[in-house]
Amino acid sequence: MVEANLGAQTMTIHVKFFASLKEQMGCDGASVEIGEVASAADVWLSASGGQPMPPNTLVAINMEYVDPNQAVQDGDEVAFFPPVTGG
Amino acid sequence: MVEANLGAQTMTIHVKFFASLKEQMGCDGASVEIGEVASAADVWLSASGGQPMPPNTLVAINMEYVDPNQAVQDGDEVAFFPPVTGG
Amino acid sequence: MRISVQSEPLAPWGLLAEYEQQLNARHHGKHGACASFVGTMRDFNEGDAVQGMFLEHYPGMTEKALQQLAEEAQAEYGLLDVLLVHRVGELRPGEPIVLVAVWSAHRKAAFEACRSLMEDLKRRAPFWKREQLPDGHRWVEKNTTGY
Amino acid sequence: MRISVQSEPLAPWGLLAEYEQQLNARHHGKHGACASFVGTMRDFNEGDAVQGMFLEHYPGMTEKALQQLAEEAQAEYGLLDVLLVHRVGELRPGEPIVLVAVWSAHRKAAFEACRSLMEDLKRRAPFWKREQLPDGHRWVEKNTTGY
Repeated sequence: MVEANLGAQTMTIHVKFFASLKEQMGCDGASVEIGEVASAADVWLSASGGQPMPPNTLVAINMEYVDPNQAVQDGDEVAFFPPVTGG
Repeated sequence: MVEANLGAQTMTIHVKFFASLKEQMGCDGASVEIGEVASAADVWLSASGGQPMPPNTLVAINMEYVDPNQAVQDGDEVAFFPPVTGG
Repeated sequence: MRISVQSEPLAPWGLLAEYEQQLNARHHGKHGACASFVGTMRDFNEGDAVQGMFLEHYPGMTEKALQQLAEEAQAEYGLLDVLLVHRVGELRPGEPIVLVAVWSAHRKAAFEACRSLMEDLKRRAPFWKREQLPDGHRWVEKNTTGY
Repeated sequence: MRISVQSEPLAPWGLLAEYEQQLNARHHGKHGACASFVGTMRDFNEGDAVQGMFLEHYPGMTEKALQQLAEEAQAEYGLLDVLLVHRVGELRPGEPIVLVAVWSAHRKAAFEACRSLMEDLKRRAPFWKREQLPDGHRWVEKNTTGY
């Protein structure tokens, strides 16, 4: 995008927390504004107020598992949750 | 038993055939009289009129699998059948 | 544990629903896992169309052999319960032949015991299949391998 | 193939009976094997008495993940059909949590696919268990190993 070098644009990211992480964060999600070059890990820092991401946290962007270093796009839904325990 | 060395006693053995072996023998079983020291293989020879036992034939005495060389006792039920194909 | 051989059509899910009610009365909350297997008559085998099947067994020995196999599996895998039902007589394609179900605390034992019991049944239980083909019948000579 | 997540009680045998009727209409006589697994809530875990459980999921992603897992298993094992139903919400001990059933021509594929699909579900599907203990609740942190 043309705006990529301007650095003044922000993206809106929809954050979700689940299970023990939701309890720990005290909310099930939030919308955060973040600079236009950001990873899922940056979203975590922004949404958590700078807390370190707990070990083994799983990350999904738009309902697909991703590495925390994966870049996010404007409007993405980014979810953070502990290891799954279904079945 | 005392009679064991006399050699004149015979045993009655109840023979059963199943599946393709029943078709091949033309009957589903018979009672045969046999000398008092005899194996399941001897019972086969007696009941089949001297035919060789087909390869892979399974043998049971009183409804338990046995080796064809296993000795039979008076009154035993001895069954011969092809490999099983249930399930 | 329930072992049976029947000539009537086998309705696996109804049998399971009914059996599990008794089982819940005995050890409710103790079993975390149930693995089951249903073998059904296909309309093809070894490349040929099969129209029907006759399943012969050895009354008395068959039930005894199934009971032994189920008890061995129960001991080896620490199962809470076993249900094993096998059909005999005349069958049509699409009809269930066998149901094996096992219950255990954890899933590893259930999966392994169910498969192992099914393989043991195929190897040791006295049943014989005669297939009706378009041009006559044939005895199935051996089972396909399960592993 | 049918995948679903439900908060109502899960009646596995009724679901199987119903699903298999449709399936017979589609490929009657083609499936020789059905392997299934039912996971049920136990009243104990890691040495503690468990009184109840809450199963949280991620609406949207959970269904999508289950669908992917089922499609992968279907392709890998050449399955004819897959039924996968998972419970969510509040559960009591003795209630079924999950049903996995697969149909194939031969038993090897059915046994392997059912177990593999269940393990994949445990490893990748977004569900989280919170157990109610006599003195409070705790989130289950990891599943037991299945192999």
